[in-house]
Amino acid sequence: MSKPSNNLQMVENSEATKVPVRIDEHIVEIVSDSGEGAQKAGQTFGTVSAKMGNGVWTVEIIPAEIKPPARSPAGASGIRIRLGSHNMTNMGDAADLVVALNEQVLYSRIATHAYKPGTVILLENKWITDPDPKIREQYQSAVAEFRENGLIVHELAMEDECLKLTPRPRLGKNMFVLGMLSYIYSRDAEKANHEIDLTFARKGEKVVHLNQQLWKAGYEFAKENLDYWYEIPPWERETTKPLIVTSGNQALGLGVMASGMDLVSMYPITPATSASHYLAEVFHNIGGFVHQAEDEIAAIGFAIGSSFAGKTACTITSGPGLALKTEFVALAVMAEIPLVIAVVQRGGPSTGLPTKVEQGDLLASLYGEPGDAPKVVIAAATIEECVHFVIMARKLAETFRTPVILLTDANLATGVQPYPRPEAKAEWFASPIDQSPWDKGVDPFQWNEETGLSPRPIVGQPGGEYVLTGLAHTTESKVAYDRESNQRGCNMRSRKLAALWSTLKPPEIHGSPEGELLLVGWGSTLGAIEEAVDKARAEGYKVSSLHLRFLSPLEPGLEEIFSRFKNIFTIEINYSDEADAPLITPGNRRYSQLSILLRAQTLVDVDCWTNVHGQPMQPGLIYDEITRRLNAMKGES
Amino acid sequence: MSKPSNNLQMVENSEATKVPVRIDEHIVEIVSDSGEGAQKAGQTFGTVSAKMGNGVWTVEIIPAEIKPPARSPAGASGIRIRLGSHNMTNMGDAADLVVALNEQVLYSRIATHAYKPGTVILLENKWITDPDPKIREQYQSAVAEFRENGLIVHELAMEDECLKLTPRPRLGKNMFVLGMLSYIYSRDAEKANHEIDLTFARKGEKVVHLNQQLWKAGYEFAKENLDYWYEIPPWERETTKPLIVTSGNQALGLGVMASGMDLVSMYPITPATSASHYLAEVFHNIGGFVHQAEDEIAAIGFAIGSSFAGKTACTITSGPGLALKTEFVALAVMAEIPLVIAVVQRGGPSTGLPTKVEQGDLLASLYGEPGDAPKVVIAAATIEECVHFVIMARKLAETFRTPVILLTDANLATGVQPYPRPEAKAEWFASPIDQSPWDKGVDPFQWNEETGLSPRPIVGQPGGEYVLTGLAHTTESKVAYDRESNQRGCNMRSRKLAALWSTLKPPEIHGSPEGELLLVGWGSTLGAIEEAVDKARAEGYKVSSLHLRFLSPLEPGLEEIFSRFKNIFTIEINYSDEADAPLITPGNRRYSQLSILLRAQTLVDVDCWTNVHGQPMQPGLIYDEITRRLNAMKGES
Amino acid sequence: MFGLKADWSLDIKQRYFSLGDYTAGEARWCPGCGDHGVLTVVQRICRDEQLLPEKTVAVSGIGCSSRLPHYMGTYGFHGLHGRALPVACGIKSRRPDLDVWVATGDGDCYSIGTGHWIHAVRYNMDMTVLVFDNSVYGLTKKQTSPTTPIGFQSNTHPQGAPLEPLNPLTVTLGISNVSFVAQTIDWNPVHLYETIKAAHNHKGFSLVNILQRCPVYSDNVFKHLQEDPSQLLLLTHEKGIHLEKSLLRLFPNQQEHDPLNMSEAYDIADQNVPVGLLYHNPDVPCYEDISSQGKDMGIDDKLVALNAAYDQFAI
Amino acid sequence: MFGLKADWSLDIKQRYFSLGDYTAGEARWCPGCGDHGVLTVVQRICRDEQLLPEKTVAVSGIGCSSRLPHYMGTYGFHGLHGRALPVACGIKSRRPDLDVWVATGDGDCYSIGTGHWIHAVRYNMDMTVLVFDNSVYGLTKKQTSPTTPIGFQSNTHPQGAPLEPLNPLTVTLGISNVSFVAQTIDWNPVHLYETIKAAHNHKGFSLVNILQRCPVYSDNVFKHLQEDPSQLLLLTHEKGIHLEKSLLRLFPNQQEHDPLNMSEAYDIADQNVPVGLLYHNPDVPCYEDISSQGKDMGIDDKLVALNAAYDQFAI
Ligand SMILES: Cc1ncc(C[n+]2csc(CCOP(=O)(O)OP(=O)(O)O)c2C)c(N)n1
Ligand SMILES: Cc1ncc(C[n+]2csc(CCOP(=O)(O)OP(=O)(O)O)c2C)c(N)n1
Ligand code: SF4
Ligand code: SF4
Ligand SMILES: [Mg+2]
Ligand SMILES: [Mg+2]
Repeated sequence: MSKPSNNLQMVENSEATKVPVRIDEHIVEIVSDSGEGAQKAGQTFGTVSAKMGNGVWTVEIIPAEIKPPARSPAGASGIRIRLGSHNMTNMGDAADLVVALNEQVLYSRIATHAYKPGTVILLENKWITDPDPKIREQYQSAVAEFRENGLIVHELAMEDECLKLTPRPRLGKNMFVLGMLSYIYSRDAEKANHEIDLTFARKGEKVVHLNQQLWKAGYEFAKENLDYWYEIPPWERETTKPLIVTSGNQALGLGVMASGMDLVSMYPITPATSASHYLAEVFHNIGGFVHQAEDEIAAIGFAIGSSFAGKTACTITSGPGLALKTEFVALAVMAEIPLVIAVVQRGGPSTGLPTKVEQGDLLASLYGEPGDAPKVVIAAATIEECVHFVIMARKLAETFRTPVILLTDANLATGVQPYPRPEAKAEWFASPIDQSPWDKGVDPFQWNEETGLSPRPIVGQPGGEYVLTGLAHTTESKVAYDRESNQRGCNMRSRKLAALWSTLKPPEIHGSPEGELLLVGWGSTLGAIEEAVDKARAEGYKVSSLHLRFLSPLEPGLEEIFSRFKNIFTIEINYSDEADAPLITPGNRRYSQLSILLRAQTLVDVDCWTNVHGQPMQPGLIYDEITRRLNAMKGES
Repeated sequence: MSKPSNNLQMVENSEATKVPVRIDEHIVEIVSDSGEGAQKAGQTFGTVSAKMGNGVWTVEIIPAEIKPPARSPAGASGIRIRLGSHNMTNMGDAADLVVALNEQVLYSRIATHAYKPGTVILLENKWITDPDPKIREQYQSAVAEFRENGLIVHELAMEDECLKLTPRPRLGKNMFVLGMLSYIYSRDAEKANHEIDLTFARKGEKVVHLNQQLWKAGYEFAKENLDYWYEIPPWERETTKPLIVTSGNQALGLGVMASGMDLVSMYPITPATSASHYLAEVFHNIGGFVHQAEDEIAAIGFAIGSSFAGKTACTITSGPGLALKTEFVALAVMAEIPLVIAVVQRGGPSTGLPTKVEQGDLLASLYGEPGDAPKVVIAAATIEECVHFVIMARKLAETFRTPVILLTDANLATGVQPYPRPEAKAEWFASPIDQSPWDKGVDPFQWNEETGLSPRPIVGQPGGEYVLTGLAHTTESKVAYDRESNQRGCNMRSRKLAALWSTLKPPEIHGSPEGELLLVGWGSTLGAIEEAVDKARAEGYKVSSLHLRFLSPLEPGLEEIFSRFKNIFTIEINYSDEADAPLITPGNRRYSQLSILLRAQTLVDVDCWTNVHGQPMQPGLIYDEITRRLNAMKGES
Repeated sequence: MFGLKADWSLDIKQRYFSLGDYTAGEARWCPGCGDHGVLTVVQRICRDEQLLPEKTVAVSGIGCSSRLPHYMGTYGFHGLHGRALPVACGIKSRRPDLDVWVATGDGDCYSIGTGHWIHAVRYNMDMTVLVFDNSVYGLTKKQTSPTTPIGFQSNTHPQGAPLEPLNPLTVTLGISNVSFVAQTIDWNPVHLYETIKAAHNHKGFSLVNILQRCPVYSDNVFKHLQEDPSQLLLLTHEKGIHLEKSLLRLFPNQQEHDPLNMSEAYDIADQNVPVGLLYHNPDVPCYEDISSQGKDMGIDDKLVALNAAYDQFAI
Repeated sequence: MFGLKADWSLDIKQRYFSLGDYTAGEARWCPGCGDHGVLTVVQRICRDEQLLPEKTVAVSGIGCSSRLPHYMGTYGFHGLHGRALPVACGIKSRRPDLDVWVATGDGDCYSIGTGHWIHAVRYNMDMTVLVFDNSVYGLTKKQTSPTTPIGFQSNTHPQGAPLEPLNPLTVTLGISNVSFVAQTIDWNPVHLYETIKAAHNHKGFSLVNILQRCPVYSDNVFKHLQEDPSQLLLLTHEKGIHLEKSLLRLFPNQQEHDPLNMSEAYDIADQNVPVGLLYHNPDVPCYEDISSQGKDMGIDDKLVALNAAYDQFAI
């Protein structure tokens, strides 16, 4: 077996002393047809790594089609695990090492730039002897092509090895792969076998045993046949808090529970639905209820009804569902109904890219409703924030008597990461509903003229009887068509945002507070942006970044911060015209969503750098753009 | 009867010579409970005036409630007619002369600032002898209050006069009022009687005769009892084209027909519905069809289906309906389906002010859909443009293979005005659908890389078979999840706007091309803005204005134009935070809708001056704001 | 006020509510509009049943009829066109203690609200749903509604409505979990009262289609029924709507119909204009019995559950 | 290809279409998915009827089943979840010359699309509507649909679906203007073919509810029906679905049912799992006969009409 000639640290030099090569991080993938258990193996690998103290980010590779044929590029199914000696905040750039159960699935990974010259591919080799000559031919030409492109391909007889232990290797091969990876990355055998135990316990002793044997076989096989042996020391965390490992959608579900929400009302839609699936399993344990409505309109209507009746409610959806909720969101604004609307963004417009990531719903969240509909819009930037932002959103919704749109996206939704176990605090729960008599002297919309805030009567409070309406209305909630009432209501609803704004702190700058270049981001790109900025800064580039959590109202101090940088651009996963594309001029260029907000508010020439690839932002690409821009600026001056 | 002591030209001096006072224009109102025929009288007055060559603008005064009690402020029903010796482009400021059939309805007019000190009120006086002492008391205290506020009230026994001719004066009084006004404004008796004839012909000779008698009685009554006698010379038009008189919604209907549209698919909603009512009456005459769908979603879906099948289609709606159509609009963008969406704007958000005007749907039109959904958005500024912009919209929709949102509003919809009769041109009609064989070598989305344009196969064309989809797709319309396809599709759809943009001319400036102050408007405020600018310019103020018809893409040359003015602000009927309101700072101020677009695109500090009074913009208020700002600027320098 | 509870124990109510307690403002419907009569009946039932105003919620969509909540002295929700039912269901979901009334129109419920209507019947949550069926869009001034008779000249169909009207009764009867379907007429306050009262007494989703006169826009639609009661089929049965003698005299056309007989109910609804209780099954489960589970869980239990949820992900 | 027209004249078709002409790409449904069989039958009918591919449009919403248009060689419209029917109706409205097929799912049609389903039946436009009823949301991976059996464990109801399933047949039968309602099963290609063919032959809105196997997410739902055909009620009648002898042998449980008998249709649908034609009335007017009026008006006539419209407002 040929030695790898890649640009990674290699094991050669260490062999003499028989210690593994110490590396800071690696990106590993397991790719196969769906149904081969790659995801299970990867999740277990991730969990073991997290338990060993590594920073970990895992993300599933999901086939694009309902049922793609076996051995097809469209069928690539699997998982990426990024692990290292520091916090992992994103899926990173190209993979370092890949285990592939057939060669065809690799094509779609290559098409999404998941690999680079030097990426090590551990490839199942049984296809070389396949009875079907077409398959044999496919296999050979693919391997040749991969090698030509600089991938380090090791053809391995994994299936043969598994057959020694089980007649149905398709079902057990994933644990064999786990064993291989466990050797390569020096994973703790006990921890790994404990996880296998947990996974298969339900299926009985025998199954557990077989899988542990397969694990061992993989481990030994790698040890004997591969020259890759690494050690990834644990991340030296500041905190010794216990950790939990969840996806962003599970985190959303935990946030719903930790906020003491009563009800989640939803209609299934990718990629939001898995949050509801999780809640459907556990929400009743904490007294909550998941309502699956007949459509998205009914889903939000149901939540609004519940909230009107004093029970805290949330609806979870994605783009097309948000579109359908538009009319009800406007009602919630107009009638000041507290409501959390979690939007897990996917690629748009229309049905778009249902399983892929985009940050394309920002402007629709702010401006989707006809008329003026001021509301709070916040975006979680990490999986951990998916927990805490629900709690914040519920609290904001009630304090400001308003709908709150909480944006996450498919990248956060499907990413999995260890993070400090959130607390369980009674004060985070919604307070029990007030049923005491209402002071009849207080109107149902007795706005504080300064802040727009008003106390809210809850159905059941004697004396508080009022009729909520989506028409323009007086403080008494009486329909009113006169100019003063309408102007006043609009003022008050808008004023609430100013009141919230005045409680916000200016955002913290990552890097120095001044410099050549400032990157501005929001949402799930945080980790990738900061990683890129750190790398560039380490090389002496004068770049900083800023990440917004509040989009409506925008966080304060931006103009002042912007004045300290020569050049500013947003990084977003959404559409913008490239400045140098055909026909595009400054007069007609369509900017990205956040940059439109920032330009209009600050009048600073905030540029944007975006794409709609449906992929999480990669730190390497951002780094390239930073250096490109800074070098160009140097050239100019 | 006391002589008026107002600031209008008075008739006193002319009495000696027995000629009417020549005036340039007047604003007249007839106000009553609903069902008293005020609108009919006013419309006839307007038609006669238009036929006499005056510029005319009429607008109905509609009660706020379904069925308000008689003699109640909320019940004010009637009409305003502004007429003069020049083009009338808006409803103007305070009325000059009002005929009121009871005093209570005047309160709501006063509340909307429709009158000023000096406004002449010709008031039915029968209430002074009403059997109900409460009514007598109401009447007397109201008259006293009106006089205190400077209104010139003439208490007239109109009902008594009518009773001389008919036992049911409630039904005939409106023609009596028309007679009065015909005397006061020297209207052509023959023309007036001809209109009465037309109106009542269906009801038979006798009814016509009675109403003509009532007209005559009113005429004589005014002559004998009033000292108001005016002459308003005809407007010296440049053109001698024949005129038609329509509301903006009827104009919309005419535009649909003149554009050769096949289908209008709608769901009733105020204030859009009357356009459909008009079409429902006549559309079949030209081979068209109005479909009333089960809801707004189905309405646009039906139109989209029809358009997909090659038949040109339009949907007409208002705010809440637009909200419901959001998801389908995105599909039309994504799948490049030509479609005209006419939005007659009303007060929002939510149910808001259903019968009142607002320009609050601009941002929702541009940004309502999750994901990037570039589309054409245009706004008609005059009633005449309501005809022509439908024709343009249909053409744009097909040429650019895109939905086009055409914005009008309740002000245009209900305003009535004479304007040159549009032509009837075969080339304005949609061309008949192509059913010839499709060149199989041409993909269904064979985008021109430069312009984003592509030819469209129509169902029925052999060889063109393709499957339209709202998912990301290739040029072949095949579902595609890869980064390149999605990026390319987004590029191409956005590029079409740049292609359209490059065909547009910079907007014309009203006033000089440079100066102290530039007002920027869009939609129905055109007439009021230009009237105010003209007035201020006549007084030496260095103010100009600019009116945008294209909102997406924005018209070219704006930055350059803006650079020629010291101060720029938009005038819009929508919400913005006032700069000096509590808690409002430059960092959190919420700007008006057009100013957000202009600021983001040009980075020029475009301010805004807006309200959400639900009322058409009044030229006098704009004039006040112009002078206030210019005087303040003077003070500053 | 004193009242005897079912178990004969004495219930001392602290407050007695009069009609005025269920009234707010002056109803702004046209003179002669059937909505006035329905409002009065609803208020009377509230009074007769001594419903707590603060525990009573009137929910509606948009339309003339949907203005009803504004005239009630209770809590109210005047929401979006077509969306009364999801809101009402949401209110009930975690607050089964509330008495929920829904006022909706033939456009609101049977046109734009169709999907919610069908599914709300299926949820069978305990609420009293009054459909003010005036066969026309009132508020927006005379457009065709799903129940507009074919040929009727409306503003959207000046040449006459093109379709046979939808029969909301047969459709409702076809929905699984349907538990209470009745039809009544606004112009007979006695039958109106008894029907709405029966609907209110039923635990579950009670749909009452009320033939409601709109003298302004659909005056002629029910005239023949008003003038000739024999064109209506009065349903009689001991399990049906309570019928005074006067009613029996008024409606010559009668049929004894067991409201548990679904098949017969369907046929009656298909072939007649029935007045009375078409179907009633008191035993259909109510969704709020599921959706409200856990609503009173204590904070300590919740903290335990939350920690258990975290534990599931602990490493 | 040669064909004899009804009037015995010889029709010389310029093209003969084979199955391949109705096929595009490879169907990407799971192995064993019932959708494959339905697609094949639709393609066979297209071939047997020699439909012009360019005049045929397959319209769908979103769901596994809604992918069908992508596998057809005809025109297609793969639109929005729940909205196939308004689009299909819009297509037909001014193009009655087109042959419109609709593929929709139990979620697409009976949940989010409910309102359009009810009203499309009422419009009765000539189209063949196939509801792929697999009792589950397939594409989004196993959520409860309106037809999911009570107690079925889905991802949104891991403790079991809480409601009795909706019966789309009884609901559809209750809608005025209903003209064709049938039910069939994907696992009997003969009955499937005959039923869809009958639906296609009917001029009007033909709703075919297809019990469709989703081996991945609702495998157990139809197993008992597959294994024990006696649990299905085969409808027989000369006016019903054409039945081969083999079918009669396969389904021991049979009922002779005249598809014009609405009352019986309702009872059958209410109490059984019928397979066959429940209701068929060929005489219901079709909305496109109204909506397409004037579609061929000449330009000169149009100009005259437009000028007349202007004249109305001339002064
Ligand atoms: C989304 C939306 N579409 C349309 C409207 C306009 N609209 C208000 S009420 C109404 C119909 C009312 O008819 P119905 O429900 O029968 O009530 P009625 O007025 O007859 O009592 C319509 C179309 C609206 N408010 N919102
Ligand atoms: C507005 C909207 N809501 C939700 C979805 C997500 N979605 C896609 S298909 C589907 C349900 C599919 O179920 P069904 O109609 O039964 O079709 P099947 O996949 O079972 O054939 C859902 C909820 C969507 N695409 N759009
Ligand atoms: S328009 Fe008709 S339904 Fe509306 S209030 Fe008047 S009478 Fe009643
Ligand atoms: S998930 Fe079910 S319905 Fe969808 S393709 Fe697979 S088997 Fe068919
Ligand atoms: Mg109605
Ligand atoms: Mg399904």
